[in-house]
Amino acid sequence: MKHVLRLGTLTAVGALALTGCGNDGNGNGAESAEGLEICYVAAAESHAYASPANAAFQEAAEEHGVHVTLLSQEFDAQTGTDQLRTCIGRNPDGIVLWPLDPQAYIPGLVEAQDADIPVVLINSPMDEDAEGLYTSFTGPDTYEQGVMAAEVMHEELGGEGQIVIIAGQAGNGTTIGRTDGFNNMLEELGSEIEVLQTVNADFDQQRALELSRDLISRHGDALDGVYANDDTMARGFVDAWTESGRELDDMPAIVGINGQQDAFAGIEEGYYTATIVQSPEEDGRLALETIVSAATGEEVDTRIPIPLTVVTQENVADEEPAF
Amino acid sequence: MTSAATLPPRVTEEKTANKILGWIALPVGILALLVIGSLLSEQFFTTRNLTNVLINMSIVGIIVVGMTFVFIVRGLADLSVPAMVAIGALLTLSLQPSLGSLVGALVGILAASAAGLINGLFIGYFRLNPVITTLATGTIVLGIAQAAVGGVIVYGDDPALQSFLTGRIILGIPTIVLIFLAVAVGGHLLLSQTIFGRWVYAAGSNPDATKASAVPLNFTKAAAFWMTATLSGFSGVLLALTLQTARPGIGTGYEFDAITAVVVGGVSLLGGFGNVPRAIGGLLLVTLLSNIMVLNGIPTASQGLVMGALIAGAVALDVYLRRRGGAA
Amino acid sequence: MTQNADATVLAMKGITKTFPGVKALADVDLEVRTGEVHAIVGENGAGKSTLMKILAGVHPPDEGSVTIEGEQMWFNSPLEARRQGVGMVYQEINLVPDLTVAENISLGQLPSSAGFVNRLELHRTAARVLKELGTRLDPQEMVGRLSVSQQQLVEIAKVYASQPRIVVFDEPTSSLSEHEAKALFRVIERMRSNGIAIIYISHRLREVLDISDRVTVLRDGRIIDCRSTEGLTPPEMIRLMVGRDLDDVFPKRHVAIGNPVLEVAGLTRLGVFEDISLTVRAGEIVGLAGLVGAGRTEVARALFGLDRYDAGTIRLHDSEVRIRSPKTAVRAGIAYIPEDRKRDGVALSLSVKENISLPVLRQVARLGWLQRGAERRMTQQKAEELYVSPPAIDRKVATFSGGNQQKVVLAKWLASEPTVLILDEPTRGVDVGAKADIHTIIGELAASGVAIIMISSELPEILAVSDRVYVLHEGRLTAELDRSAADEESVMSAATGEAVAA
Amino acid sequence: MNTLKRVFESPAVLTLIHYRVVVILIATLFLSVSLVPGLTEFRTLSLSLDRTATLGVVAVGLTVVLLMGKLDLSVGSTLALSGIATIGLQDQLGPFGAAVAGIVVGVLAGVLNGFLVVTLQINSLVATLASMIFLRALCHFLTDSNPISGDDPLFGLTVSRALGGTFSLRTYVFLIAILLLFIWLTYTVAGRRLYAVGSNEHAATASGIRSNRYLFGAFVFSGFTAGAAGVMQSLATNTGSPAFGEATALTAIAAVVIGGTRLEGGRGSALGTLGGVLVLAAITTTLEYESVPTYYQNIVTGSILLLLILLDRIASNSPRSALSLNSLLSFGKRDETPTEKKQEGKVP
Repeated sequence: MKHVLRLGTLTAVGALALTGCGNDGNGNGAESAEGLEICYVAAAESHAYASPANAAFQEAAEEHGVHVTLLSQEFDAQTGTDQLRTCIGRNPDGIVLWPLDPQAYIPGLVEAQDADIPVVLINSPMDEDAEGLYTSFTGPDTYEQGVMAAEVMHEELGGEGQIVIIAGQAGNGTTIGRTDGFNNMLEELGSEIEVLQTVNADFDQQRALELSRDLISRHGDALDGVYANDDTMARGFVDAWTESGRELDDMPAIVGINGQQDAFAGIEEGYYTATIVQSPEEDGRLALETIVSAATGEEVDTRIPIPLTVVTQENVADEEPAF
Repeated sequence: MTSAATLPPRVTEEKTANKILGWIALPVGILALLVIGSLLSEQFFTTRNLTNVLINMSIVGIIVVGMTFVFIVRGLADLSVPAMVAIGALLTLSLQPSLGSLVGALVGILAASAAGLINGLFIGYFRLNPVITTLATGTIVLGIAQAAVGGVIVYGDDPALQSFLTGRIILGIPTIVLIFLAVAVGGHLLLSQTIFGRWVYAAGSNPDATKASAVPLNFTKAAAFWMTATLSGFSGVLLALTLQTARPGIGTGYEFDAITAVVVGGVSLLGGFGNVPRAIGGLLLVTLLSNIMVLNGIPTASQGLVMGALIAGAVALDVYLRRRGGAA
Repeated sequence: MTQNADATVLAMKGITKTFPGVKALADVDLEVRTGEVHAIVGENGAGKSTLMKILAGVHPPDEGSVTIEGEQMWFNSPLEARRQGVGMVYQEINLVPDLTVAENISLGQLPSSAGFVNRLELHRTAARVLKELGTRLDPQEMVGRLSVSQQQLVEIAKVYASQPRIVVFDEPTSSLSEHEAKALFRVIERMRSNGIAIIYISHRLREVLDISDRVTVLRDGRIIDCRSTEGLTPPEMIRLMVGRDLDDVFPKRHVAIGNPVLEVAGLTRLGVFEDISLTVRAGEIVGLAGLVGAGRTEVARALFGLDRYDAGTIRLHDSEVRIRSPKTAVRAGIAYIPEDRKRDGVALSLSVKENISLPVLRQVARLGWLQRGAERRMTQQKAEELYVSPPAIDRKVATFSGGNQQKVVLAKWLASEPTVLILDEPTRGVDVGAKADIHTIIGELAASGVAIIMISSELPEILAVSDRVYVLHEGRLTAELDRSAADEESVMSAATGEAVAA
Repeated sequence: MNTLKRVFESPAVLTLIHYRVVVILIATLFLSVSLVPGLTEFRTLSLSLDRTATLGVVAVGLTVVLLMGKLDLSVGSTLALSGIATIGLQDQLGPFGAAVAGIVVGVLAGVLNGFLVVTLQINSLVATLASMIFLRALCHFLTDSNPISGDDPLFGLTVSRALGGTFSLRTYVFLIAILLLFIWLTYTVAGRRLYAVGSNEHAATASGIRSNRYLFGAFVFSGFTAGAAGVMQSLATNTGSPAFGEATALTAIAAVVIGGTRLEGGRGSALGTLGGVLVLAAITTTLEYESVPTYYQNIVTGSILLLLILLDRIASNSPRSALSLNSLLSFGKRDETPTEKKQEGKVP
């Protein structure tokens, strides 16, 4: 059984160029990159994942001698669409965009194209409509993460059982990607797993804790598995489970995303089934390097994924937590 | 400057029926929810689930106690709650490695408390509009908190304290619920049994008469805001200790949750009326409702349809009764 | 205006109005002619305000008719009354501070075309009105920026702009200085010469004599006399206004008077009152008389620390105290029953108990903790002592009548066991029964050795209750009269500035 | 304390305080221009304005509500809801019909608020909190929490693209809205009456103005502008998202208050709101260009807000308090918190 999926390729972006490791810009981009102006529309500044990704981005930029203007959307796509235009207005050599919505940035991307500014999407994908409007999409794909989570869950439960989904903020791009990917993959696998209920806990541990108490009351021991859009919320469920007087050993299968430290600890102890690691540092660095390549006129692939690793008990000792 | 036309209509008798309605609406609502909940879901009327309701209430409940004082003193509302929760939580965990959990917690509460003094000074003594003042101080305080921790998640490392807080120490009731109940009882006693509590009512009911009665009006108002900030900070500390993680957005929405509870409890935004049990009753009603909706699989994001209608309905009933000279 | 000078503009006939428990007006007739200034005088409670409120459409009369230029009028609202030519200028200013003078003047009917304010017309109207009134206000100025007297002129201009046939001035000068009042008279003169009938209500008799053509005297809701002002003297007018024996209504107890408790010397608040010196002894009731706006309330507020004072000393029991706030006043043993009960007196949404104990919570508390039983006993006792009826201390004050609310205010302050008690209009708006109760209480307090200052606009009340009377006129003491020397005429002449204390 | 008092009573300081909004605006603009190279370039300026256009249009409506001494917290939810209507109804109504429908949704939201505040006499803070929660939930309910998108992503570009090298359409909408608001408030009868009601409802009613209608109208207008902003936002992004506008209400209130509108009603102006929006725009642009983290922006914005309301308070107590209701209320008597005085005139 293949628990470790080194993902370079997968379904949703099949139409695009599928392979490549995206590091080609590293060597020869460095000289001509000196002095480039890059505008980076980040998801947020105060966030467990975004902060280290941003930091890595900035660090890589310094190494290349690239100047970065960082705008933070604070998880508000509405702000982000405006910030994208601001970026275009500054006429930089390249733009890196962290989309929080699959659609909303398209008109901005059109303008960027008109202005001949290369755009690299970091971390989250956009709709098919946006294809051709950006130069490249680097980073993990939230949809892919959902897909991988579904595969792990499917295997862990032997293809049948009852689960709940603890999703992030309703309407948020990451939530949508990770949830849809999961649900669609279950269907594709012909899985008998039944999703009893989906709740939105806004990526908030306390919210997840409160909702999990109610979920445990409602479904209790009928639960075979829990899929949380991130490890923080999965942690909320774990706390609610022990709080209810139940044993860690009886814990339903838990699959989270992000590869947080405490998820790793849980996997080591055996009550946490799996998490999907994506490295924020790698995410940020890769996006910067890709945009540098694109801005210096090199050819870049339209899809440059960063590796996603499913961490289970088998490989937990070999992997590093993302944060 | 008072002229006849601006005076409220003189109320000469209390209508018993309305008065009774005003008092029983909340308990009846809670009772009705208990019945409905039991009918809709088997798991609802279990000790376990009802205990969960209590646990879920606890964190916001501590803030609700403070917000009740703000409402009764006619201070409108405190919108700086999320910021106070955040600094309480962030400081606790970021100081934990160097100073230990308890000292960290103390510093967290003190910091929120200090920020609350600023609220109190501006609103009580300078008489600035509370809504815009707390909006501004909240923005500033949260900004400083974010800048201080560089804007990331802070992890804690004190599972012992965590399990102590969430563990069921006495009669199967978790410590955190006991803490909340202690705060609620303390707040109730402060409001109903002490001189200060009486000042709060008087200041909200008629500030001029209160001032003319040699009551320190400015202090009373300032103290209500200081209390709310301190309790919010305390709530943030508990939140951080039970979750063992904290991030700047940790308190988002708590201000509106607290306002909702207080309003549904029938505490008047116009001041001078209400009490802590009522506000807690409002919180219980809201929490039960949310619990029932989750147990019955109603999508989380759509629950606001019911909540919004509940708030409007509760206040409309309150205003109606008040105009009839009932429960006021 | 086409009427000849003597035409009757307003005729009120057989007006009767009863409020619960009080017959405010009984069969009152009033006739006002074009181009005259018709004064209405009378004591407080004589029925002037009620009569004017009927004219202004605030209250409907029980009986009687109002005709304007021969046309029968039915007013259901102030707005309607104004549309039909009755303009009112009240003592209180009710303007929009954030709009300009011109806008305030035309607020009810802003000149417009297609929804746009016709600014030219707006300013033309304002300029014309202000000019006709002989004032020099800038129409573009924000009203909030004007002084009180200027605002009052705007208020008058606003009334004038609506082209009224009759304008009622209700105590227009009470908050104005002498100089400002003169300006006001010029305005009134202008209005009269433009053919408007003026009704003028004032306590300042000298003013009334100066400005009016005829004067109607009201007493106890009845017309006593209506005569030409010419040849009338203030003493005569005072006799007409008072003229009754009230000793039965206000029985006076005889109490042994002790040592001085409160000695005030040279108390001054700039621009409000000046050089006030008075002494109150234990068991003594001192009346503070004067017209509305003479500074009585202001002196009382300063003594209680609600307003600051700029100069002067206050001695209590032979030691000097500096009163900075109500708190220090209460600590020094001073209590003040405020004039505006609804604003400064009671908290309506709290219970009787909570109101009574408010200033003295420390007495019924231990370490900040209220002793419920003690509080209940104390307030119940006070409520009963003061005949609060019903003595249900848990009921909200809002559910009590005005008289009983006033008793609650009294109880509240007696609870602090003051040595000096200042009562500001303690019986205003109170029915007869409660009034008698309150007087009994005041008497009992004096008997127990409390030094009492009482402010009242009702002369007979002051005279009946007080052992000594100080009279204020425009912020200065004009007389100190012993009980034997004080009668209505002597007090009234001092209060109107007719006589200066010997 | 006395020296402080003397400082605040010196004519120069008083003048500065008096023109505080203008002073702050000039100061921020000056700082922006000196810190950010190329800010004065027309393109930058145009984009900067374009970014604030949506917020600005919302602020236009809020100005009127605040002028009446009320609050409207629901504008963000209204914005999202009308955006969803605009995108979601495009198939049925065509793009223009859908845009109109979006605005109608905004107006209906305003009617809901008017009903709650005027008819049911619920305090505006609580009433609009309720409708904020309700309308937001409605957005999620209608869309199943997924953003919806229109057929033609490029259709909406006209809204945000610079017209003939000048400003974008929505910038023009915002500027025209400010202009219309200015004309409305300053030159029309309705506008003057609006001030009258907001400043002294009693006096206004006594002058024959139907205050409740104006109050109701203010909420409807605020719903209308929030709806219009939602339409523009959704067209510009080709998306109707239930997550749009979450931060809009409080930011817009801050902008309006920075523009000198008093939360207690009666004072405020269209140009002030323009100023407030520009201050926020200048701060955002400057700090973003310098890559200053958002939380520092928050500290700066919050401090300016606090400073302005503090100055407003000082101005109300100073002799030069031309615009202050407070000074009027306190003549001869006590000073009183305006909040206590005015928050809810209706309910005893």
